[in-house]
Amino acid sequence: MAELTYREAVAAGIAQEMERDERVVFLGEDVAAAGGVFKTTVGLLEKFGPCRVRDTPISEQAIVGAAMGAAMTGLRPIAEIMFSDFFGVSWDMIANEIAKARYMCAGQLALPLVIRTANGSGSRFGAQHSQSVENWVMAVPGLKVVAPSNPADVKGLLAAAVRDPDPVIFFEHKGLYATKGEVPDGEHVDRLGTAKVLRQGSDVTIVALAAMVPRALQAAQRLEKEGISATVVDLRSLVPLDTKTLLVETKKTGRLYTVEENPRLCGWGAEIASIVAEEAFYDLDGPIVRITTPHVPLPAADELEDNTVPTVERIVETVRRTAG
Amino acid sequence: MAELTYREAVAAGIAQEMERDERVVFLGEDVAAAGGVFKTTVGLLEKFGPCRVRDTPISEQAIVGAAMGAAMTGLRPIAEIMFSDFFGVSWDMIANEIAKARYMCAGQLALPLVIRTANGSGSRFGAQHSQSVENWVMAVPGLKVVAPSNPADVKGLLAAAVRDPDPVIFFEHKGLYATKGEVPDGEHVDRLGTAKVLRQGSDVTIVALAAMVPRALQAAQRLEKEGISATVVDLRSLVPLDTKTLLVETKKTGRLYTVEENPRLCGWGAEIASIVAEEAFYDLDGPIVRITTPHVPLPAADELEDNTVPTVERIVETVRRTAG
Amino acid sequence: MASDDIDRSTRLALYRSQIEIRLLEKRAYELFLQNLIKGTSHLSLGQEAVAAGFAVAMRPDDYTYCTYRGHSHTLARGAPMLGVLGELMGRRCGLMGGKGGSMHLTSVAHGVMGSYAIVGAHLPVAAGAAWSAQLRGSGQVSLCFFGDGTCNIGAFHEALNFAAVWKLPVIFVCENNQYMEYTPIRSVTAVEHPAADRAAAYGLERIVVDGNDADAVYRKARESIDKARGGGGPSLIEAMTYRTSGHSRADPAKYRPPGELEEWTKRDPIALYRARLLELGFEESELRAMDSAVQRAVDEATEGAKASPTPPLEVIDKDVWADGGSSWRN
Amino acid sequence: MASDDIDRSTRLALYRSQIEIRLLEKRAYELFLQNLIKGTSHLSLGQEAVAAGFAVAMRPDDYTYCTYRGHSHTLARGAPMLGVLGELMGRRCGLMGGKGGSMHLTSVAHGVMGSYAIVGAHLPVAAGAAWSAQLRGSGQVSLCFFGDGTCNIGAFHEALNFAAVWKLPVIFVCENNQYMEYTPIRSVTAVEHPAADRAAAYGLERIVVDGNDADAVYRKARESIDKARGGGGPSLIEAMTYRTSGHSRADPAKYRPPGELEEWTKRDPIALYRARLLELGFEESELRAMDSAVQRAVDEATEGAKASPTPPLEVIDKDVWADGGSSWRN
Ligand SMILES: Cc1ncc(C[n+]2csc(CCOP(=O)(O)OP(=O)(O)O)c2C)c(N)n1
Ligand SMILES: Cc1ncc(C[n+]2csc(CCOP(=O)(O)OP(=O)(O)O)c2C)c(N)n1
Ligand SMILES: [Mg+2]
Ligand SMILES: [Mg+2]
Repeated sequence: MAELTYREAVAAGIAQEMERDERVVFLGEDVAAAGGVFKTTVGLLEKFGPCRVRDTPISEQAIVGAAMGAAMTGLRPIAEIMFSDFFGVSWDMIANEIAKARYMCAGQLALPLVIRTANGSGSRFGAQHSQSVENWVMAVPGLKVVAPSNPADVKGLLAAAVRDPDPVIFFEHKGLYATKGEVPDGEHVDRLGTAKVLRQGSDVTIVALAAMVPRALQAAQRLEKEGISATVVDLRSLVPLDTKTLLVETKKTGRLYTVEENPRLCGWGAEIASIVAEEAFYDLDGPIVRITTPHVPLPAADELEDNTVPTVERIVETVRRTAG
Repeated sequence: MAELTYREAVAAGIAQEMERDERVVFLGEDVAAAGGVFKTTVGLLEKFGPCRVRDTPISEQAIVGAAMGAAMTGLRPIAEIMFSDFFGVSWDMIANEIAKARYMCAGQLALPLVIRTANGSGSRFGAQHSQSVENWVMAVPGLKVVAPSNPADVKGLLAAAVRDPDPVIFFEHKGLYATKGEVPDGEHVDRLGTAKVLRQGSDVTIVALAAMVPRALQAAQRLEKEGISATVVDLRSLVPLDTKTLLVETKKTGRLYTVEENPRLCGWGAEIASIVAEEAFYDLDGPIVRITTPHVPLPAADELEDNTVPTVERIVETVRRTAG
Repeated sequence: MASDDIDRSTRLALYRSQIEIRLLEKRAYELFLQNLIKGTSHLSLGQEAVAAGFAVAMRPDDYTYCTYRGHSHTLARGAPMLGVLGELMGRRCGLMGGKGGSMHLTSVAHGVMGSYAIVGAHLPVAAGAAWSAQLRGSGQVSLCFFGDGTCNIGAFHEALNFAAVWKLPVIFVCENNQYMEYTPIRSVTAVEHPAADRAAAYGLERIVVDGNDADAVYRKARESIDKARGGGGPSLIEAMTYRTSGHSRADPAKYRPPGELEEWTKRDPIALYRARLLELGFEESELRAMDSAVQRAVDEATEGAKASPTPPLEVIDKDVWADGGSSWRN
Repeated sequence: MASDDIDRSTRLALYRSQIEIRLLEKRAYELFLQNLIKGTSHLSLGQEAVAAGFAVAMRPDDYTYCTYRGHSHTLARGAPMLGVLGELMGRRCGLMGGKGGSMHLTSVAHGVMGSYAIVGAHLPVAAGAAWSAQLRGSGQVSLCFFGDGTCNIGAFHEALNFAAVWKLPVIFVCENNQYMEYTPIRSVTAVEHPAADRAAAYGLERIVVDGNDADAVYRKARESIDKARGGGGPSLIEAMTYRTSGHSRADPAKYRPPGELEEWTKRDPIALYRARLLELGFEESELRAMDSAVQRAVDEATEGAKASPTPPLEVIDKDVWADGGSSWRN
């Protein structure tokens, strides 16, 4: 096992798949010569050449649209949208075109493509470069949604996304790029749609995603000391959703908490809470509590940003106050 | 009281506000000379002239962006986006610009504007012209969201939206345009953020929006005959959300059903179910059940479309099966 | 260019394609009136020469990307009439089994890679298909059809620049039928020719062609397709034409200035082409036989579609994913 | 044009504005290195003449719309240095109290209607403000600044056509600094001048101006502003310039070909302008006094911002709505 940063795992995952399958191509803004503004794609141009690794104009509709056209004609494109906020300018392509094409034509077209993007807060970039929009995508039928929390998952799930025959939106978390972790040597391919139980507890179940995963784990450690034993589930994938693991783990403790970075209303936590409120109602010992970013745009200044997104303190405090 | 169609109520509401306040202006595609593709704005050009009622190019970013620029400089624009599906091509303007501007500048800018749009299914237009995207908008902090179910509410809530100092997204339902109803004579202004209890029952509470409201009412009538007494709440507004009415009405019956047209995952029903699962947990007598369009794009053919969106039958059958 | 540069069989193909479109679109209109086609439908009556001229010039493996006004292009590539009418009528025999409807005709087997109902969306997609052809070295060309109104939306701009910079084998064809829905295009566009007057903005040649003359269209199609196939990059072509029906089913087209329809009807592409063929020595009887054969095919397709059952409800949950299903959970 | 068409006080204003931007941007850079400015920040070092030239030509009630690279434009309109630096440092004294950050500087009191961080988004918004001015008959003009890379995004196209058709009093100013982030603009654009070579696509005049010459910029600004104010409609102006720092904080700008930076540094707008002023008979001492005064102002603003507390956490829930709050429920 090698230790890689989350950032390096991105390039490693792309490289693994480009080596394996020459239909895999990669395009985006400043991704080739510059290696990406987050340095996630350093070395790919050198390795795979300018035909397969390409810099584009600032034209997100063209980038995503080109990926769609290429996917339906035999390639397996990976498109980078630099910040997930820019899904705004390519939303028609993502939500109306890519998501619906196969369904509308009754399966005549296949769209094996991946859209990678940097999601989430923590960089003091302000409201237009810090959003968590995984719930935007989850709300659109026809898109698979992945959001890894660690380098091994980045590589393995990215490989799985590239091999998947359907469009996959791959959320990398800006706040995790610098984090490190062991990544299996050699070919590493994970499975979409599988959550991971990172910690088994007996009192409450905490479900988290991406950058909220390490916070949930830290919160669980602190709660442990206070005598509250928490299961922590890393969702990893929103579509397909591993409802089996969710339901099983919730039933075991009887109490569910979701920790999400997207703003409160209609977040993925609401979806999960609703599934549980319908399908595991009689196994619940108390209210389902969502710990979310409040329903506000994100502020820029350090203290403001840090205190808007769920913190370890807020998770601990919320569970402590309500798990009684 | 005059009887108007839902369609006529739109023009009536706009005309009322344009007469009252000369800062109110209106722009969109084919809205002026042609009176709108749904004939919702017939007569406005004649009444208010080509400076205040304007046809635009097919440029949704420019339409919404122009409304934003006009709103922050002293006008009160109403922009029409012909189909809500086209929020896809103007999503950056809606979700990233309009929704966030006031917050980012700490209140220096005001954006009193309305974006009207035709939402929903029932016209056999296929997946790109039939979506219900009210949950897309609800998920974005900074936008108010209204979706009336009858002509009186159309006029009254549209007037309230125009007078509101914040951006309001106003969803008209395509499938309701031809329906008729009494509309109060003279100036009619309603209040945003207020749900209406249309029917009081004792066994279950059914919450619906827009075209799902008449279906919920019909379902309630049928259920009545089977001995199940249902409260029906017309939400009318998603943001602000009348959680008071929701919680009160749910607590009275102990059972909550939501009926929504947007696709299943992260719909507004999930938000409401989650609020109730957290805040009224101990008042619930059974699972919260969401009746939704399944998580698929909409098919075009008559029978397919009709059987994808929640039907009266499906509501009745679901409540019957689960309310026991 | 001389009029004998196009061979006899090509001319017949051009004629036949136009007639097929005309008769099928007329039938579609009748079926609306009988309420056998629901929803909306956007006919290409009056614009047949554009679809025919390009399709006849294409190689079978070239790609077509079109809009909601795409029955013509779908037919012109050889998709079966039964599949087209069946889709319009929402029947099981439809090209997409009723799931897509009239605005989304797709027939991948015939190179019709989709009809796109959001204005402008398919331009980048067509560029992407061209990129794929370029990378795969397949020699395929991607053809993208859209209207005058489409030239004012952002995706147009992005796709044109993108295609030009990457020298992609894609041809953007603007069918300028003078209107964006009900609004005259000149009232919402800063230049006279919404496409051609912008070619220079992408380093491309300014091309305007008579869209009611199938030969003229065919020649430009050949030229631009050859260029694209040879690595010469994209073209942007503006074909001047007119739709003689309303924008869509619901439109009585009252916005037309008096006399405009009549002027254009004089330049009906099929009447013009028929006259030219007769001038060039084709037999009236041969053309008449072709007309009848096509009419019979349309009638047959109509009967076939009418006889076809409505789609089974199970398809609602099918084909969201490549595994054939729509499950989002385990 | 003769160089004495610009009066003495205007010339001093142009000089002062450039110096203010230069010294404040340099200070911002130092504050990054001290980690007193977090996140990102996009400096206008080398591009000062564009902001100065336009701002000095504007009426106080005209509107400025700019991008994340907007410190320069915000300052040039007269926004206080303390507010700008405070915002960059995330302090309570910031123009937006730390809520917006460096990419979103806004000072409505000075006509700065926002800095927009999504490329292209503000072009339609600026057009909308111009529409409002037109309707209100206020005579205001809307000025919109953006980069070369922005000319390839859809919103550019939509805004330009829209403004041209409606003859809006808006001026679109492309600051062509040769790069979109790290990628040379010519490698991703189909024409040499991403803005000017597209003016004709919107029926507008082709205008390229030396963006490192404040007088040249000022003259074009006057001309286009007068035209817009007089009802003559929009302009699209491409100002050729160069940023001598990286794209943003994180960028060492290694992508520059050797010698390029040096060439452009020779054409430093402030050095050029200073030399011109001396040539025209301004006193070295007068300029030096101005330099010092500005430096003192920057130092004071720095101290003031450092002394300012961080924002109170309560503002997180403020100002989503006009009522000052963020409640989405009753
Ligand atoms: C983004 C978007 N905006 C608006 C529409 C509604 N609409 C459908 S067709 C049409 C007019 C298109 O005009 P044009 O491009 O000239 O094509 P034509 O219909 O004349 O063939 C409009 C506005 C749409 N489908 N998509
Ligand atoms: C829609 C969108 N795409 C990409 C970006 C990321 N981005 C920020 S600045 C920039 C380059 C802009 O180049 P240009 O317009 O020339 O302006 P400059 O930074 O040179 O002033 C890019 C790609 C963005 N902010 N918005
Ligand atoms: Mg047209
Ligand atoms: Mg630049």
